[in-house]
Amino acid sequence: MMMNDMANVASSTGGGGRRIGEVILDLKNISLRFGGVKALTDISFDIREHEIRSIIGPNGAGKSSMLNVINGVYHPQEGQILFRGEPRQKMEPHMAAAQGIARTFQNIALFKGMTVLDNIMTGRNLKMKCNLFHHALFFGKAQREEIEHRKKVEEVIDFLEIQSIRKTPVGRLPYGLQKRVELARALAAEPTMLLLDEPMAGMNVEEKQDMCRFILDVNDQFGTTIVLIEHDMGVVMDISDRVVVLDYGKKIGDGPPDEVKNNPDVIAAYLGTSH
Amino acid sequence: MGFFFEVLIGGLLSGVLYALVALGFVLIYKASGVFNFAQGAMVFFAALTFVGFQEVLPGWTGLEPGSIAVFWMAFVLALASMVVLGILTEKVVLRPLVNQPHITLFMATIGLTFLVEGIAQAIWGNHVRGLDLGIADEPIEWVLDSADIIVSKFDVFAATLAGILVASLALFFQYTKVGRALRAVADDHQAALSIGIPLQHIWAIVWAVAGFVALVAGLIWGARSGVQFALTFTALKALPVLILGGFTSVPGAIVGGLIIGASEKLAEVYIGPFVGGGIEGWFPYMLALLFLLVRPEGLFGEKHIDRV
Amino acid sequence: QEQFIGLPSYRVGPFGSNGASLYGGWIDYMAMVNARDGGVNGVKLTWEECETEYNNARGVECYERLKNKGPTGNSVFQPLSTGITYSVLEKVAQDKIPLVTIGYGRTDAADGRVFPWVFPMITTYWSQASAIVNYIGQKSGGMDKLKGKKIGLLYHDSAYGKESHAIIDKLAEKHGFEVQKIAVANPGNEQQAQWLQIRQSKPDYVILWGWGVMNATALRTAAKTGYSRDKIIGVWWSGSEEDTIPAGDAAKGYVAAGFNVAGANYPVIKDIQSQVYAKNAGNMEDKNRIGSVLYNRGVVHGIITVEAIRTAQEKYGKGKPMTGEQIRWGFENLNLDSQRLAALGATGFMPDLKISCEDHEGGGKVKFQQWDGTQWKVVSDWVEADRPLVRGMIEESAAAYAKEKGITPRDCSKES
Amino acid sequence: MTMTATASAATQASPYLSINNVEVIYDHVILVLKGVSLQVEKGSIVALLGANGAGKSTTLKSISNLLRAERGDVTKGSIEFKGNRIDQMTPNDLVRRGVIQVMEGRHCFGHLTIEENLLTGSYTRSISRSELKENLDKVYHYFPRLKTRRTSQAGYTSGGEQQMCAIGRALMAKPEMILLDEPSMGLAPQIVEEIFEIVKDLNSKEQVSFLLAEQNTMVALRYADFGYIMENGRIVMEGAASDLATNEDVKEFYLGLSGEGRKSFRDVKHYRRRKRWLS
Amino acid sequence: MLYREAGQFKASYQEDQQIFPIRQDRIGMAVILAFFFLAVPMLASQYWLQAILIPVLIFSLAAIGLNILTGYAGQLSLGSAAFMAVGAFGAYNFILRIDGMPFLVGVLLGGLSAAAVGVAFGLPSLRIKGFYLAVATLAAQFFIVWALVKFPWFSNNSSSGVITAQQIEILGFAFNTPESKYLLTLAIVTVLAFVAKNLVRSTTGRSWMAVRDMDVAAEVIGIRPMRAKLSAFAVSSFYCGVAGALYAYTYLGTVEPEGFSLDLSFRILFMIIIGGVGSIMGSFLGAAFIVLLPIFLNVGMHAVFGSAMPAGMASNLELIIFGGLIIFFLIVEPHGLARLWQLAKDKLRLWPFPH
Ligand SMILES: Nc1ncnc2c1ncn2[C@@H]1O[C@H](COP(=O)(O)OP(=O)(O)OP(=O)(O)O)[C@@H](O)[C@H]1O
Ligand SMILES: Nc1ncnc2c1ncn2[C@@H]1O[C@H](COP(=O)(O)OP(=O)(O)OP(=O)(O)O)[C@@H](O)[C@H]1O
Ligand SMILES: [Mg+2]
Ligand SMILES: [Mg+2]
Repeated sequence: MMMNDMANVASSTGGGGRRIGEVILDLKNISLRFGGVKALTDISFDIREHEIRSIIGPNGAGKSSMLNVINGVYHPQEGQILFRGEPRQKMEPHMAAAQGIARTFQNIALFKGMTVLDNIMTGRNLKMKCNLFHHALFFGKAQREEIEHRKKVEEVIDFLEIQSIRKTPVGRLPYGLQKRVELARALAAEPTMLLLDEPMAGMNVEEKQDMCRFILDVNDQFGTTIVLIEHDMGVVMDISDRVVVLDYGKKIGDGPPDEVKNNPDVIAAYLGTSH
Repeated sequence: MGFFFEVLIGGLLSGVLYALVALGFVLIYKASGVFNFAQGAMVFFAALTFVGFQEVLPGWTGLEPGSIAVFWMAFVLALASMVVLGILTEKVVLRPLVNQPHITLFMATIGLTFLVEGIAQAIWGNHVRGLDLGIADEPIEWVLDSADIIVSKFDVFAATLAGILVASLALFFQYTKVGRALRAVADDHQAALSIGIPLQHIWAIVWAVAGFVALVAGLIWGARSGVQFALTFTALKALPVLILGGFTSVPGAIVGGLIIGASEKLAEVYIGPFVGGGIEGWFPYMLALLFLLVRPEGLFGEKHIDRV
Repeated sequence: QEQFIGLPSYRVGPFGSNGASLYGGWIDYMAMVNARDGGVNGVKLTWEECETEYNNARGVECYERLKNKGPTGNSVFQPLSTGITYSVLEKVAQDKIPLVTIGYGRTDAADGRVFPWVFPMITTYWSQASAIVNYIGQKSGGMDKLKGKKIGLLYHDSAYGKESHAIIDKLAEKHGFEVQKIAVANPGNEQQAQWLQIRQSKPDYVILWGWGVMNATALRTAAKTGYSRDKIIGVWWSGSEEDTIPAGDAAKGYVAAGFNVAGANYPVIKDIQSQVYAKNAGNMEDKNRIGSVLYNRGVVHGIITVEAIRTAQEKYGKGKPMTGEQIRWGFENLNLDSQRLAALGATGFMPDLKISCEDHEGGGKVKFQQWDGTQWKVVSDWVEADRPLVRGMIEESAAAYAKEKGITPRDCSKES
Repeated sequence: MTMTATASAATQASPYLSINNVEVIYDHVILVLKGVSLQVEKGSIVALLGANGAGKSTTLKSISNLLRAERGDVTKGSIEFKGNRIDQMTPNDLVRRGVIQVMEGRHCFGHLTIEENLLTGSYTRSISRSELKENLDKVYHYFPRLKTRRTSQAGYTSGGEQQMCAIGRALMAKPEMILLDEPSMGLAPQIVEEIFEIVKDLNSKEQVSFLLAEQNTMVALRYADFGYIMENGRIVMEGAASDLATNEDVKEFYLGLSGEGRKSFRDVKHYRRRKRWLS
Repeated sequence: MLYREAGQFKASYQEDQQIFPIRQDRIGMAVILAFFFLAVPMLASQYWLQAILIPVLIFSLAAIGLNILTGYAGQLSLGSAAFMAVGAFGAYNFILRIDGMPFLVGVLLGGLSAAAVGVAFGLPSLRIKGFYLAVATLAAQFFIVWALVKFPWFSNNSSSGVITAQQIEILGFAFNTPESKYLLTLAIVTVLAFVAKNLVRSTTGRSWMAVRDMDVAAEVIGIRPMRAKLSAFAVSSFYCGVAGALYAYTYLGTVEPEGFSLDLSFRILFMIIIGGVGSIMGSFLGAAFIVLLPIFLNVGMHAVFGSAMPAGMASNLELIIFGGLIIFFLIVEPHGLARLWQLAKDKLRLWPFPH
């Protein structure tokens, strides 16, 4: 199985001049249970640097749980995770953040009481060095730091074209823009790996097109590795390098889009015949 | 050893009385997600209304003061007042605040506290009254004789009453349509509205039931320590019970009450002397805090669902 | 001609029911003086209430609001709350308004040399504790019989309750009895644990140093655990109808100290009835409570206030409104001997009282009353405190305060 | 997919649901709907399309009267259902009259089990136990996935399961008119198809009318009879679903089709033509 | 369009990050400060200074403290008064026991003691949430007051547990007039209010708010919930502590542990909810509202009814109106006075056009 994957990757490299690199995250035999519910059963797959890796599967298959395992929100009962070859121990979400893993959420998890700008600034939290006492005065060091990071954040804002809503409280924004702000927050952390949980749900085609372009650009320009969960097969098949298919917590397919699309198990469990 | 049991049993019985007050909180929390700060004031209001009617009824009707008839008439009138209070609360306070953050509703119930206290005292005056339920607060003799342990008749009566209330409310919440709707409302006001649950009725019902529970608690506590403003403080005894048992659990109120009651009394007797006593004020809270560290939603409370 | 008296009062909240009687009695007395005598030598008494809710911050606001009212400013400040007393303790000296605290407040302020503006009159907590012990001694057949006895002290676990500790310890040492101190956490509506302890250790007497709902609960629980009520001696904040009525039958036989007695059969109360209530005036909404312990205590407050004004007028000019400073002199030279009390219609109603520059307490006598199920019955004569002992402690404590604050005590021999 | 025939047959003289010139303001200051009018004929499926923030959800909420709970107000215009004004009715009245909304973003009762969630859906109906059971079975028949999770607390189920639960819960009220807000959001493609099949089923078999706000234009137009397109709080275009589906702008902006057919998401350019209706 | 930003462009991020980015606000703030620092001490009577302004300022400070914890970091607390007590008794003991301890340092140390105690009682917040935490903070409220009564050392062995604040002296200047005490309080409160404003608009404040709004998401982003919550507890308790010290030193002069009762904690909570949860400005508005309303009611009641109404009735009516007004305000604007102010500004911005 592993050998097979490698071969596929090699063949799909190319498009847009991106170089798909080494495996940075290797998941081995992951199992996750909640009481009696088996969310994930013995799942193994890997993620390579710079690739766009999609996870698809029917509702309740365990996709979101998979992301939660990757960034340490859930702790699998069994299995091993290697990050850049190092086995992970005792993972907490903020450690994942420190390793450069950022993410967006299926049910938008923005900070509702804050403005767009503040939300995105929180993304830079890990990169800020000043402490409470600097902040209390807000002169000198703290202000310089704030401005420096503000510049970075403005870049992200420009990139995602959300200049006009900078100072709006996020709670009042329409759904699609909230998703975009969430992406901005994740990008502000300059992640090496970006986990996106249904970033395009509830968007129309036009907006999906925009979102795809952002994802591709991020991947292209910064070489960010992307893990994507999405139900729109058009999107998934068009932009992913490799796709993992889950069903009822089990892996039923893994490979480049074309291969997955034609996998009979996948068709039966997920795609249905109409596609 | 006899002394130990005496303290233990006394504590358990007191605990049930705390549970009686806690129950009112649970009801309203379960049905609207609101922490009803006014519960203590409602206990006071109920008891005061009851004795108030007891005082004026003989004059109105010519019945013998202290007769059974007066008792029950006063009870019915007080209950009616509590129902009216519940309905008004829904109309005036809650309805305009649907779907607001819980802290806002919490604050509104604080406003309600002042309102209820003010109204109660404006109507009935603020002097202290006695209240006699006709059940003597004295030891059950055969227990005293055989084991030399004091078990008060009154406390046993109160505990039985509390037990019946708790059992019936627990069944109501778990198995009836309205009970289910109540729990739904607590989770999401707006979604409840969207499927046609009439929040207004539901809340009016719950507040009325909470009013009834407050009346029972008010009578029991009023009989123990007089009908006076201090009845509002019974809430302070109920709060640790509440968090220990879980805000959302009716049986939790009883279990929490038993644990708090027994341990606070034992602590006062066995630990108190070493630190100068008077630890009953904070000990239950500390104890509850320790429990919460292990189970943050209380023993029987609903888990806080926190998913991404 | 008017003399203004500011009344910081509390009529709502946990002590609201106490407040209603106290202020009722006080105001009724002043109204009676206005009606009967046309004021103090023709100077009408006027007053204004200010609701404090028994809350320190609001008490201070009331103090400030009231202090400049009336032609000569506020005559006297009597907050009826130890907390508020402490909060205005230093302000009164600056504003020159006497601070009168009858039966509560700062005990060592009885040393008038250090606290010229503060008057903890009639009796302080320390005198009271000592008088109670003396009463127990009397009942036991002499102070020497106290040796080896065990006295329980059930106290409200607060600054107020702890005031009793120092003096009781001293007395225990002196008379050789044993003290068992038992704390009751605020508000005290649960005392199962405490009374079971008492049931186990079986003290000969229990001093009930309680407050509010704690008192009724104590009596109730005592009854439940079989402790005889006539062995419980309450302090004066535990000895009113407000404490016994809610306890029902459990209160029967309970004894409490008081610096005034209950009952409406005194000429002064009758005057109030005929001069005020007969004319459909009067402050009490519930007329049944006229003559209750707290109502009568309010009348005592009224008497003392009015008599101080009268005394001041004697020195500074009859028929003129007095300033705070002049009234302070009035308080300091107040002498309510039995003759004067008789003239006031208050014989046996309150103890005689003589204030001086050094001694702002002026007597320290209390009477004991017993609850018979419906009313308080006097069961003792005026009982004195152990004056030398108490006075010694007061002076010691006041001296420490003076040292801490850098105050030089007045030399009383130079006062006129 | 020509449902138009049946739909027009059901058309009556006075519209079934009609919204006339409605204006909505949130928080007394934020003007969101600026005079929206639309009609739903009895027995039809009407799609409400539009970009994010166009005001689709707000429109639906103004019908079901859930606005007030969000401090929003209908300040102008009228809403009628079967010829009666309904703008002052409580949501409870509306559900009893057969109008129910499935809110966007799931809104399940997290602490109740899936089955309890469904049961609360029938709150407004007084029916026998067996009828209730029958109803429940029907919902389980539509959503077998729910049956397997029936005893789980809804808060712990996956996004898609919650979506199914919310729709199933509304069905339990036996509505005549369902306001569906983004039913397809977060659902796997197969389930989306299934849900729309259910919609069609209910529509043809039980004469339930639908007003659905939807982003998945492709599917929505396939199942709907009529469509409205909203932008910025106004209706900018309306027409039979089949007509809309062939409109050039709709094709480009809502279906992702251009002259040469479907374009890969990888190749979409940044700069596009302006929409004609904005000119 | 009195209040409009049009025409005010910000050329740099620095300008955009000013506390008051809009010119009208800056001018307004300058006028307000000038008024309170210069005009008020000259114009206000002693009554206003001592009985109204000083307590309003002190409670504003406490409310800012609680607002940081509850409004910004989302941790509901009912123990603010206890932290004030720690501040008061802390400052008292530092000044009493260390010779030559400067007043301001004493107050600072009092605040820091409160912060330390606050952190200790904040530890459970890592696991306990919402109303559970609120009730659990009552443990702090009761325990601290109990301990202050129980251990006489805290009150320098005073028989009644009461402490009398020492004379305030800074650099040889004695603050004993109402004016000087007012100015001292005002200065401290102003400085701390600006510090609070700085904190809440910086990374620290953002991490508080992030934890408040969604702590799982915050953690995924790399914010340590523990650090954020505990720092909020520390800063909040520090503010309450300083407020407590001022309460003892510039306001009452003499305080007892029981003065810092649960009642006071609630009062502070009312302030932030009425004023606006998550707003520094709201803390001031709320404090003013809660301190002034009962006084106005009391005064008003006397003015309107005089002695026509029985005194007990008047007091009860005050209570009823107070409760009624709280409910009324919440219904009109659940987000408090600060939000009302914000909405007014929004309207002014558009005025005279309705939308
Ligand atoms: N409670 C509210 N308070 C203030 N503004 C609101 C509120 N709810 C919605 N809005 C605003 O109203 C506008 C329309 O929102 P609405 O939710 O109706 O859009 P929508 O068309 O359903 O979008 P989406 O496809 O994202 O669901 C948006 O700009 C939104 O910001
Ligand atoms: N914290 C949890 N506690 C209990 N069960 C959980 C928890 N998280 C997930 N599950 C269960 O695990 C299964 C997988 O859930 P998950 O959210 O990963 O699905 P998903 O593939 O993301 O589905 P969807 O596409 O619908 O979002 C579901 O059945 C869900 O109920
Ligand atoms: Mg998911
Ligand atoms: Mg929407």
